[in-house]
Amino acid sequence: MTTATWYLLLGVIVVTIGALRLLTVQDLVARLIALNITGAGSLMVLVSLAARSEPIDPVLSALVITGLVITAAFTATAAVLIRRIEDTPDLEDGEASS
Amino acid sequence: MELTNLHYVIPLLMVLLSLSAAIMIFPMREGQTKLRAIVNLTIATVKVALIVSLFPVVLGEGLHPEFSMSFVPGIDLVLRVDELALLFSTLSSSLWLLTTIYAIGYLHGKPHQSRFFGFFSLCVTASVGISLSGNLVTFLLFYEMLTLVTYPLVAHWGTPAAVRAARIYLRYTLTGGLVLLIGVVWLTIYTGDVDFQSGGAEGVTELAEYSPTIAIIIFILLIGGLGVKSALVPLHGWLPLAMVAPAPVSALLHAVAVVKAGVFGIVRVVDDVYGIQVASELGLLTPLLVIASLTIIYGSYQALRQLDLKKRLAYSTVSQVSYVVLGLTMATVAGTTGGVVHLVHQGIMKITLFFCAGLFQETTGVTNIRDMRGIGYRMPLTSLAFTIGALGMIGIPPTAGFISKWQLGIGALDSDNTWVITILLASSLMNSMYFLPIIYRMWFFYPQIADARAVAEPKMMLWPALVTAGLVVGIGAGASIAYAPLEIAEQISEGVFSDVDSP
Amino acid sequence: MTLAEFSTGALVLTPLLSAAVMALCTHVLRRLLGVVVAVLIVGFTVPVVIHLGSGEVVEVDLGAYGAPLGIVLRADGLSVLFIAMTSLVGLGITAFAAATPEATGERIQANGQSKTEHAGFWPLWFGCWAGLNAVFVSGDLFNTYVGLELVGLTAVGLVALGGQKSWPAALRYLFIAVLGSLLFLVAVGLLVSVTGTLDINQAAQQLTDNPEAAGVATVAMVLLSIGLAMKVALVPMHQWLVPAHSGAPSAVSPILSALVIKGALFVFLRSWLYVAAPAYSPALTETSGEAPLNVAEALSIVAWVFALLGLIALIVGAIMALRQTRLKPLIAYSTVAQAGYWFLLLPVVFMPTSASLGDPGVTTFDASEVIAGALAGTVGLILGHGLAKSALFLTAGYFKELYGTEKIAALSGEARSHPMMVMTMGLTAIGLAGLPFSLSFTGKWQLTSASLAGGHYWILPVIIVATLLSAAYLLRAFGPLMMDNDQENAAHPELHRNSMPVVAQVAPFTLGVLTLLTGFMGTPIFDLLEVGAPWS
Amino acid sequence: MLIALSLLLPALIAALIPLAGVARPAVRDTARRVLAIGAPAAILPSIAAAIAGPGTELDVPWLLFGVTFAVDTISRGLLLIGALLYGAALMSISWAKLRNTEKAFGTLSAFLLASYTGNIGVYLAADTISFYLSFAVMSFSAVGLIVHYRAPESYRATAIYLIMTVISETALLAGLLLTAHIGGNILSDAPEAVLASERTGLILTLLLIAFGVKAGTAPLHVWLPLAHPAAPPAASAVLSGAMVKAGMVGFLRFFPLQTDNSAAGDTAATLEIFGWVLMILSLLGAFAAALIGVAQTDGKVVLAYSTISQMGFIGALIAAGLLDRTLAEDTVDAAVLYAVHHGLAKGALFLGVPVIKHYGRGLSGIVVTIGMVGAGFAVAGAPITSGGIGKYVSKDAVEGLKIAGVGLEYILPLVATGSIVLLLRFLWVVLTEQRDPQRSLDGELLAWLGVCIAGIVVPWMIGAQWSPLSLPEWADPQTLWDSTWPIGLGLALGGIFWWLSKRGWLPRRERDQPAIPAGDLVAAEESWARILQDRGGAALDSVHNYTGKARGGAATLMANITESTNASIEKTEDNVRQWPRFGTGIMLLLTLILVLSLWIGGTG
Repeated sequence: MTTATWYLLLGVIVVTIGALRLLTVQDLVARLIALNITGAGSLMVLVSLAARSEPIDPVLSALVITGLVITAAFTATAAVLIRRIEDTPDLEDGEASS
Repeated sequence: MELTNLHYVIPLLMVLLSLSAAIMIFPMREGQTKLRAIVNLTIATVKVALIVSLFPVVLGEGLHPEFSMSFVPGIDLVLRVDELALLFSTLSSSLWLLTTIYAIGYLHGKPHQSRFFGFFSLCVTASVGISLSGNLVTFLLFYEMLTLVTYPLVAHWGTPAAVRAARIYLRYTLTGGLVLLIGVVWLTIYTGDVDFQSGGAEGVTELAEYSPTIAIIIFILLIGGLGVKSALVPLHGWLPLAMVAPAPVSALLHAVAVVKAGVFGIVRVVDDVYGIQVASELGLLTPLLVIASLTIIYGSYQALRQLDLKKRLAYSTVSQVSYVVLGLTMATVAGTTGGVVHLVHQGIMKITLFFCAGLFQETTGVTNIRDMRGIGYRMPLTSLAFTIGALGMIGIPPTAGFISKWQLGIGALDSDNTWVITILLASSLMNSMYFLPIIYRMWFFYPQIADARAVAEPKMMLWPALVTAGLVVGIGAGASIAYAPLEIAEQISEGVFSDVDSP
Repeated sequence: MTLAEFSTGALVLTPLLSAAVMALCTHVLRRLLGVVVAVLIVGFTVPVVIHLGSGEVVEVDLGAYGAPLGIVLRADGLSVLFIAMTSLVGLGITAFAAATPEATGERIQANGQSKTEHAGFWPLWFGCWAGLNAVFVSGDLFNTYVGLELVGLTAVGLVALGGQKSWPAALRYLFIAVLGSLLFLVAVGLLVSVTGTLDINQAAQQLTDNPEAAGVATVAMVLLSIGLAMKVALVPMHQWLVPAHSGAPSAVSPILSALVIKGALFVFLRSWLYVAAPAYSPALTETSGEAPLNVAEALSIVAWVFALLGLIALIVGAIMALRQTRLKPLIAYSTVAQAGYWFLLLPVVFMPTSASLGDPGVTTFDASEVIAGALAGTVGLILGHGLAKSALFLTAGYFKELYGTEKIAALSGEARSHPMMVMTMGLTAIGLAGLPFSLSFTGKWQLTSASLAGGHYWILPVIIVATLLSAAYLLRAFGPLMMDNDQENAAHPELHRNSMPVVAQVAPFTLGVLTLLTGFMGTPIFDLLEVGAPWS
Repeated sequence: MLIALSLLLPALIAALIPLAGVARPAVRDTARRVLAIGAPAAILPSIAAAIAGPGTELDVPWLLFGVTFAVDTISRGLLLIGALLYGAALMSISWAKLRNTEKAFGTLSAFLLASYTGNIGVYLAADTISFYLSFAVMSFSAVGLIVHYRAPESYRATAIYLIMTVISETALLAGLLLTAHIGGNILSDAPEAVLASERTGLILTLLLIAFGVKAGTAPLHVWLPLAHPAAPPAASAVLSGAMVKAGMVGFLRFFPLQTDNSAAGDTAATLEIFGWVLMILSLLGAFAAALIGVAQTDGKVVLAYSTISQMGFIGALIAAGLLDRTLAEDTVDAAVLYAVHHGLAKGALFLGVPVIKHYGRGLSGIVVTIGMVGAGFAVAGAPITSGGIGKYVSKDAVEGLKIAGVGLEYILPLVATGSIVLLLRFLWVVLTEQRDPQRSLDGELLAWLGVCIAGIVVPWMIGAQWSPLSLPEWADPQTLWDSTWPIGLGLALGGIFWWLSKRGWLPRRERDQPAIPAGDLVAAEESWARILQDRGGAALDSVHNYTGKARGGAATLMANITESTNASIEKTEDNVRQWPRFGTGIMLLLTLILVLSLWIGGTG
């Protein structure tokens, strides 16, 4: 068990927990946070995968950086949407209405 | 005579011409009646001329002009004019010309004419495509196309009954079409293009040897699929309902388009895909013969029970169309001839009857048989045409119906299934039972209603009926003239049996 | 740089740049620019298609770093078909949107009045288009990921254009899309860690040469498949689709249904057929004899699971569609159903074995032809769906813009007043149900025959049931339009606006006609797919 | 050429009469009048053809399956009398005053002409197809003759006639198919083919039904006594004089009477049985018809029964030929000759019915009475008359055949006895009827006179010139006695009846109510048919009800199942639309797939 493998395992656990929370929670903000956690976990998986090889895989590192950018983008979008939804009273979790 | 380039193009041209009519007609405004009529009639006439121009080439020289293009890798779309295609496409294009004239008269002053004639032309396109198809895939495509383009025609009046009938029609025919599709796909895997060839397509014989079970299943799928349109009992349920369609549509449905397409397909499958020999070796013909017989009797019986003229005619179609299948499945030269020639004869006779039914309904509002007393005094020419058509259906010489019945009878006797002749006789007896009283009532009773004066029979509708009635007698009486349907049918059936020892 | 190579790059960059420019333009200019760029993109598609037609893949090495580090754009047969479809559909949608700006979305103004035209539409749409093209031409998994994200984010934005009611749907879509992307990202990471490359072709080669990678590759395939299936809305991951697609503005729904899900689907197919299949499908590895059997089995299990989900999708989607009373949800459920078709090929690809294949005298197929046929069939279905679905959504949108409603009952008798639109609906119904002469029919034909040749007889009832069900729900939408109510008694909907521009009719109609015309393209599509395919 | 003209000319006129309807009313009426008056001329080509004799042929290879018509020994005489009878009938109606019921001027002429075309076609046909064609044309045209007056009894008669005709046509088609199938397409080969067939019995039975209906063979005769009184007298004349002979021609053409090969084994037995059946039916018809006929109160019904009786006589001749095929050659000729005579004499009687009515007084009355009595005696076969010749040659032909120990030649003359009784009854009925005011000389009278004269001349001519049979020497007392005693017996019986009824010892009946209804069996058959229809209809209705209900039930069941399935799917959909449930589902799926693939991948 190298450190990288430990980190890999940890990443997998974080992803799992995040995804579980993401998929089961009703509150929108909580869901967004769960999504972020999942994202962080998966990036962690990637980093640890990159760290397993010597030298560190530049390709995977590039992936992680891109992933970070994208995470920021979707977090912003989601935050805007959540804000709007919660500003509109009758839309408060209008999830069930199709 | 050699095939020129023109000959190769003619099959494609036949299809494209009808399609172009549709494309031209759809955008027309309702008021452009004349223009629509001109486009319709010109193209219909040109088509008849084109197909007639092929008579000497195909029948005289035995050449088969064909056009082909790739559909998916390994599978081509083929349009080919062989004898059977020639026979059927001549029938469809000439009856179409007449029906178009009739429809112009029929729809005069009614709404949605552009839509009607547009789909009408698409229907022709599909029908021509069906008749000229050179292989099973091409046939299937046009066959399905026919299903779809007929839907708006059946639903044309837009009444709840019409829309319902159209929906049921689609339900039946789409299911049938899918079953057919499956059969075709499956067969194609084994043999590539299933090219129509007299006496059986290449590869099918090998398949029948390799796995008779698969060959039988595929045959059942094919016939089961085609049986829906050809209204084999118990797949006929849609046909009597579809008579809510406008009269020209009913005429077409019963005479050359939908029902005929199904039967034509059965002819193709039995004659040109499996070949009569292979089919009979697989033991497939006798069950089909039994089904056809049942259909004949059941259709006649139901026809007897109907009091609505169009319904009676519809059930009569169920019965009559199965004569074709009956003829094929007897596996004799005379029987096949009878079946194939009945394909044409039934079309002409039935279209006459439906033309007349439409005339009666349009001019006097009569739809029930009980109200037809003395209608011969009021609409003598229509009644005359109807009488000729009905006598043809019964099979009284010198009408075309007699020729079919005689051939089928001889075919039945030639085959091992002599009991079939009782079916034929029972059917013609029942035919008499449901047609003779109409004729009798028509001519030999005085009209019941007070205002029994003669009514004006609309000329555009009357003439087509008279022409087809004339054809019923003409084709029957002149059955032995060169290029008459009987001769062509004989040529076809000899081709089918050419490499088989006639039983 | 040849014209084809230039065009390949331009296919991505043009919409991207124009999206940026559009964000700065005025309304009228945006529309004008949109149409111009759409035409340009179609123009760029042509040389690429022509180049592919000659049998060679277009490869553009941006910055000349070379794989695995550089950005490689590679357009093979699969790419170019999706590009072509996107270009055609995109042009149609652009034309519709330019002609009816109201269809682009709803925005609440400062005074509380809602204004039915949204500035966001144009940049988002072209950004989305750029993302799609990027996914299609990307030669490596990294760009694919970026493209997918671009598509996903813009699509969320597009859904949100629908106004208040569509925000929850947009948000839900966002969660699903991002989760799917993350799963995909992790899968890519796994693949890279065992193959050391992002390049798709190289990765496939690495997996073939390197049997030890199989275990990780399997996990990667599972993650990736689930992630992408979420974006494609395969049952049971379809819950986001219906509200998103039916709630979106009239011009957006066709984008989502016809194009956006195709991006994820493309990646799905790319991964299974171009990465996994060459390495693990017994049919393709048989000759080299190095097939890691257990991996093949594991993957075939996954394949079966997805095919089964596809089957369920076909039925559930169709039944739900049957029970809708409004056009747009019906069409959205139809997408759910149709998505089922696209997964049926997996077992065929991974297990094309049957007795008949061993008998060359009787059958006309061999294993690689089965795979090629199944893919060609599926692609035919996908492209046919794209054309037909966009036309159908545009038609529904047309009615919605005109009457303010798309309730089926309210549209009864439309065959009289809008024959062209009803005709379009008829054409698309043919296309969606997969009846001749539509492209979907050709696809269905090839899929069925390939499956049968591969010994997969279960496809027969599936095809029959699916086709009948789709015909049933389409007819349910279509039938009432044929009703001919009396002029006086007609419960005719009140006009929402006085008239619609002609283009708004012509655009969907053209797409509808294309649905049929492309039905004759079976052979060219098959031939194009062979270009750059690992089995050819 | 002559044959073509014989067939086409009447057909053409028959077609032109209705077609004139498309013209303007004035033109139409004139055209119809001219055509109807000119119609009798249509028979001339046939007479020429008959005189030209055997060798006159018409071959039309393009018609139907190719048809041939020819004049031969059988058809020659019949053609002649057919032509004469139809000519007379056409003449008598076309000059008749238009009555109210005959508004459709020319209709009757047209139907007569059409029927004529078919009728001589049947005589002349030389192959099965042309035979069937002609037979059908004749049979169906005759409907127009019978229904002519549109009175309730004519509708009833027509209905019965139509039913019988359809049965006949169907049986004929079956019989002809069977015959043609084994090579009997040309009529001269047909008897051989029938004999060679494996189904001789079936073919013969079918043909017996087919022709028996036309020829009035018991028990298929039922339409005759209904049709004759219903139809106009001119039509009855041709029905009885010419059309029933078409049935006889059918017998002669198809039954294996003159074949080169004799039957052997089973076929011979079949043939013998069939011969006896025909013999018994014929004799039954011959005698029973006389008995029933006497009980009738309408002159034309009496005549109809007389026709049945006479056709029974001919049937017996044919049966004799079948039973003893050495006699066949002579019986055929005798049958033809007898038919020739009977046709004319019966025609004269029928045509005479209105003549008596219209001219039965004064000077013309005497002529008419003489003519009618003469024709009556001719039918009965009194010496010197044409009937005498017919009876004589027939008796001659069957000599040697015994039925139950009695020679057929002794039985047949008794038919004459029956005939004379019938004819006495007829004369009594018509002569006592009310007579209309006298009319001037017109077509009706001329036509009748023509037929009377022809009745005297033509059988002689045919017998002497065209028939190979030897004619009777009336000077020979034996011959004279042979043909006189049956007549005398009949007269005596008639006298006894008259005397009995005069004394009131016979039950008196109302004029319109014959003891046995006209059409005898048909009344019973009609009531059976009605019962069958009612019962059967009820049974069928219940079957349809049941199947309809079953179908409806199945449909409802299916609909319910579909609905509940769909509803439950929809419910599930609504359920999993909640985010947590949706998410859980996806998680489960992901886990499932991962575990499954890893497990299999790991263990495999």
